[in-house]
Amino acid sequence: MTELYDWVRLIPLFPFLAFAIILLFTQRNQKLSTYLAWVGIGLSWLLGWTIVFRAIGDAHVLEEGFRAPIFSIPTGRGLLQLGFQVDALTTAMLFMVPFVCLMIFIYSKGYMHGDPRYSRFFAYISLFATGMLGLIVSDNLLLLYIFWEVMGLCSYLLIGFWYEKPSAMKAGLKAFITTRIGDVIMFLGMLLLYSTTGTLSFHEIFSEETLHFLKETTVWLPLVGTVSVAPVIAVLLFGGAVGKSAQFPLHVWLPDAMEGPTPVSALIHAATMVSAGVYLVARMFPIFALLPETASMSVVAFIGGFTALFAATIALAQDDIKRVLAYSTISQLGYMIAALGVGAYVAATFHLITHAFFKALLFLGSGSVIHGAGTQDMMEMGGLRKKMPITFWTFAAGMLALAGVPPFAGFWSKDEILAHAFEEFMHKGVVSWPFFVWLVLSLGALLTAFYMARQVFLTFYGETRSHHVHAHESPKVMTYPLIALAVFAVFLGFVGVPEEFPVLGPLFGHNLFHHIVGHGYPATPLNWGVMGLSVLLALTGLFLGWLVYGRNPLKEGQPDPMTKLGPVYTLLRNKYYIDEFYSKFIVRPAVALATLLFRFDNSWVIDPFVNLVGKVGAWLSDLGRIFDLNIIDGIVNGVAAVTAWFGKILRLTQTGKAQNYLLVAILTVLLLLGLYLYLPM
Amino acid sequence: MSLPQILFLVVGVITLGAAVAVVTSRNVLHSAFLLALTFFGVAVLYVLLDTPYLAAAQVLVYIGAISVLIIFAIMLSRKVAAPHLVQRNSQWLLSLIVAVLLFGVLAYLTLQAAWPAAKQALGVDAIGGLGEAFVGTYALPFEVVSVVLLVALVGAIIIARER
Amino acid sequence: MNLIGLLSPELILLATGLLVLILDMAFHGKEGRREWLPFVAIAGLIVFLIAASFLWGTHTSLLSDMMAVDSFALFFKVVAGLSTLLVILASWDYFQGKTPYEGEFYGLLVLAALAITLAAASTDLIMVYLSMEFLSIGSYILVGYLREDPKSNEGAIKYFLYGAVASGIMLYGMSLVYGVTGTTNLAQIAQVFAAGKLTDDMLWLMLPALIMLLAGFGFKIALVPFHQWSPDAYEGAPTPVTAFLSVGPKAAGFAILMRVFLAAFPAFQLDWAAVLAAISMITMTLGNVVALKQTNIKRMLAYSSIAHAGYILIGFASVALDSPSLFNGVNGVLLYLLGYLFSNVGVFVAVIAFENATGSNQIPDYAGLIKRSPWLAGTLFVLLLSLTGIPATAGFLGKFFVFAAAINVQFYVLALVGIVNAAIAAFYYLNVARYMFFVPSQEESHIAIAPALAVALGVATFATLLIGLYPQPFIEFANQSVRLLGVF
Amino acid sequence: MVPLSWFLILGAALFCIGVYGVLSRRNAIGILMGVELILNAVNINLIAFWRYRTPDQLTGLVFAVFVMAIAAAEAAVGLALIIAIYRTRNTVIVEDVDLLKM
Repeated sequence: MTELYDWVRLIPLFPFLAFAIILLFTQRNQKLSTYLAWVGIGLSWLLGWTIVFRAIGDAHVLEEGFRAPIFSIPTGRGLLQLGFQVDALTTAMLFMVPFVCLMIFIYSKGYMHGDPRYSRFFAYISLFATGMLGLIVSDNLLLLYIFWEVMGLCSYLLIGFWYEKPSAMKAGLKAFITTRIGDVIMFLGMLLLYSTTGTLSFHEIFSEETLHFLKETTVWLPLVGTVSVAPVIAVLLFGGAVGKSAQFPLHVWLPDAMEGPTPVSALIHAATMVSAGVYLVARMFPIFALLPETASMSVVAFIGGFTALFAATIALAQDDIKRVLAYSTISQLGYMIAALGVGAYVAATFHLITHAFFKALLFLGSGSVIHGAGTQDMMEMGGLRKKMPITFWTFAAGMLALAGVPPFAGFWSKDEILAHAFEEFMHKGVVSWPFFVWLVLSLGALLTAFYMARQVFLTFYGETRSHHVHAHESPKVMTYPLIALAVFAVFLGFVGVPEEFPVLGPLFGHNLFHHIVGHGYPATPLNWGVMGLSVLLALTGLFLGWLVYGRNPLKEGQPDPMTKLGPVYTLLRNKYYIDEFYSKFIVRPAVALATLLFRFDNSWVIDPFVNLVGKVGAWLSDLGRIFDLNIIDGIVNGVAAVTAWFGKILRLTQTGKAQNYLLVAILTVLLLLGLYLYLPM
Repeated sequence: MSLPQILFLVVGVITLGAAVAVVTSRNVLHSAFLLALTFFGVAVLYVLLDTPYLAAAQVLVYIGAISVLIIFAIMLSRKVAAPHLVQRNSQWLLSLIVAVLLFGVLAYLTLQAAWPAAKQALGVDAIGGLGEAFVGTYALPFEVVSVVLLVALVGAIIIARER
Repeated sequence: MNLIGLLSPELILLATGLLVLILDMAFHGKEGRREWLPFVAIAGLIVFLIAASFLWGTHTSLLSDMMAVDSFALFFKVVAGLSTLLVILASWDYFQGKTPYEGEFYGLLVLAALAITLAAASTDLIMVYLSMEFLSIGSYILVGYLREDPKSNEGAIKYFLYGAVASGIMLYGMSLVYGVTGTTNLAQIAQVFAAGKLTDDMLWLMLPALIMLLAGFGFKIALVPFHQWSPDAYEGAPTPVTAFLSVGPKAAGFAILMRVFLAAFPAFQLDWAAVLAAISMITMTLGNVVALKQTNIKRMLAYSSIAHAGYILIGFASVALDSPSLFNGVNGVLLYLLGYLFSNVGVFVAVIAFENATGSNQIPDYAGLIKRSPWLAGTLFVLLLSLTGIPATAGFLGKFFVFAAAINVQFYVLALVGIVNAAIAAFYYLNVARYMFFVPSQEESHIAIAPALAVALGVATFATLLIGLYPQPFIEFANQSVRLLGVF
Repeated sequence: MVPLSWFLILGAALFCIGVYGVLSRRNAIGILMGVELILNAVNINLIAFWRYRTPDQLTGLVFAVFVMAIAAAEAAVGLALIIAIYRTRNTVIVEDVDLLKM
């Protein structure tokens, strides 16, 4: 029954309809708006999961994919088919995205209660969901890019949702513009791909002939020379992923994005926007892996690995509960990117899915804490365990999953990445990217466990450190989604248990996840040593966290023990001064350059020059007269003339003269003519 | 040197001299009269090029219409066009350099080409042919020009009519 | 089809223009405004568009090869008709009380549209020159229409002086072309080069001639460095005229540039493409960077329209009509122009509506517009997004096609500069959006929009979204319109 | 017999004198005179080319006539604009007409 897959076209449509109806008709009626948004995403979820569970048992769809065309653009070489599709990767994403979105939508009802622009919020997040859902079901890069940009626009609207706060507005713009830098590079990659292969649809790009053609084709680049085209395309496309998935050096927008309402943070940081970058790399993985020895894979491995460690260290020294999670997201995305960089396609996808569930849980949990405690500063919290038990238990589940404690979901996916990197490193030796990735990610696992323990102990243990925090448990509409997500955070990992694992392996269908997305990729063998080490690292991290923050909970007014690190703490707390660096070395020079060019065109560099020449001429002719007059007079006149001349030069902002314009035009013609006469000689 | 060459040189020198005076004279009204002289010189050149008809048109259009219009305009704005005012702006020196260089480039470009030195016999009846061309081959441009003149007329009235 | 049939669109425009002028004169001095005059112009334009549609697919040349009837010319007939229609709607209330010659304005505007259609169809240098002058003279008058407003005067005189000199330079170049090839017909010029009988010393004169032609065409399109008149003229002109200038003459300039260079000088493509690519990069960079600093929205749009000319030029600098690719450059130019027409005129209509209500053109005065007029703010936002080049709008489609054309001929640097510029442009367009949505204003009064303006705004926004969301027929249209007489 | 190049040099000289006038005159009417010189230079070129290169066709001649007609139209509009400026500003000095800038 292929007809079921045809319905995939409707998946992005439901939330879009909800968006349109809310925006146009039900702005006034908050209740109706909520239900409309719920129904929209709910229908997408139901349809999505129906398709997912059918596809899991359908080897043909998993291997070949099913395409549902929408419309086509005639081109010189044939048709540019645009449409939606269901294949292995889409199936995996379709399992995660609509469900997490639905949970966030439900939760938002409680969190956004009483906001003056309540309905508009639901309209925006519906559009956001449209973008993400459309992105994962697109069967070509062009459509993917369009949905990608729709999400970019929504992120601008949502992060800046509380636009009364200047910081929120700024963060919205920052997110939009930073990710746009990545988008520009990605767009170039798309165009290069199209001009090389003449197609943008995935199944045509990944066909045997096209891949072979890409492998053989070279391209000439200025400065670099003639190189193989595939890595160039891959690196350019990766630029988009760096922006959207907040990888170094374009990571700066994501921590600021917490200025938006917390459900937005959960959407952006967990289920949608940041996953889109990783998804893009995973989707285009055949092109990255086409020539594994070239720069494209090492760039990916390096950026991912570096970001993973770099962001984890920053997370150690943050006091804002959401900011810690933001940096942890950047770090975890680094894990996925690094995994793709060493070829661990299945492991990266697996981590993408599990991470989405428990990171959404953590963000919504932190939202619940903020909702209850009325502050985002962990230094003011403490002792919330008793007052908010559901939030605490679900948050703890998320924390254990993120820290990589067995048998929680994060453990299995993270372990698979480490095992794969270790395997590759065994093949390629110590001087190789897999070794770097394995080392850095293992270290990152230790740090992750530590900062998560720090967060939990600071927030939920000890006594409240601020007298104005009067916490209470959040309403059911918020806690139920937490519980639902917590279930996944605990159990989802079992779908990816290595086949050889005693008892659990056979019990959960011999690595079901690999069966779904791993067509054509060998499964990573179980490695007890790596697994033992990663468990050990996680537990050590948690233990250290307990030692520092749990044994003697922080009292009010007591400084954070992290401050004992001195300058290192300052450096981490200030996020390695990257924002300051950008502001000083990129933003300000750019503004200065703009001012300079602006002056050139208007305040007229040529005008002073023209006047100078004119005045020198007049002055020279005056000189003769000065000699004729008596000397004193001459000097006085001369001084006056020179002063006036300087005054005029300084006052030379006079503009708007048509003849200056004409002079430029004729000079240009003259210059071009001169150049033409000069060049052939 | 043949007679036409001598005639050309005399007329050319007068024309260019008058043109230089047009753009350098301190008195705008003098400029306007010198402009008429330049136009007349160009008309004589047209005669040298065997197109007396065009020479007549040149005299009618440029001297009879444009020069007169310009003199009218000067009269209307005579207060600011008084002879004692400096008539060149601050960028005149640079303009001079540009103009001289431009002339150098254009002269070089034209001289490097091997142009025919002698005229061929006139293959068409210039006056009669022109009349036919305007209603035949060049009917469309002719109509367009008439519409342009109409638009210019309407526009000039709208913009310049007394309140 | 006979001559009258083939010329019917032009004849209808001429008749409409003259009719409006005559009717205005005939009813002069009667009571009240002659409010029905714009309807006459609109009706004429609609008939013109219908008549033009009958020429779809016709390929022939008229009146001793003076003008072509081809899909390319037809495309620009549509552009001229649509932009003039929108501008007429936009000027409905604008001139009331500002000039006693309201009626003539519509007549002159229709005749300017005639000039654009002639310019796009000209296949002879004489016709090129005449139609360009026709358009220029019409534009000078329209810019200086508010003769008692010093700014309007000033914009017009600068425009006029610049235009007169630019056309003089162009004319000198044309005389050289004629001198070398002995003909002014574009196709015959190309034949002279193709025959290969010209000596090197003659060929040497051609590139200087092309440079001089470019000065004239560049002036019409406002390419850097022939752009400096445009911010002044745009700011000084009555705002509906600014809307017209930023679209109509620019489109005509591109039409002429493409037809002349493609039909007469394909032999020199390597040379002119390189020069155009360089000019394109300079144009978009300068336009964008200076636009960043503007506080007057008309000036900002003037500089942004310079930048857009730069983007559009990418397409023509990368022209490859014989390439099998979808992106042959020219169709990118056409698509871009079509989307730009609706988006840019739409933005100007919004600016006019705002100016009519508040008398201001300053960007900070747009603060809190979302509260004062959600319709105005919403449509303006969509149109600005289109100018930014956000997907699902017409602006994206055009940018996609021109950038892809550059990639197609491996002009990577050009594409890169273009894309970086497109990213820069987001700053100043979103800045207006920022004021409209996020900056609260002291002024809370509601802004009423006149029905004609609301219609124009709605049409422009709808078309912008339609092209962006359902591009297929428009791509088809542009692909067909690439067919230039004697070239393709 | 006068060679063609003599006419062309004369045309180029007249063109450049016109350009100088356009760039250096303060008076708008003076600039307009420069424009007229440029157009005359072009016409000399056109007629000379016609007479020496294609005397059996009328192209150059016709072109020159059209240039004259357009010159007249341009002069009319230009002078009208100058008069309008004079009315509102009481000046015809182009340099002083610079309200619009930046």
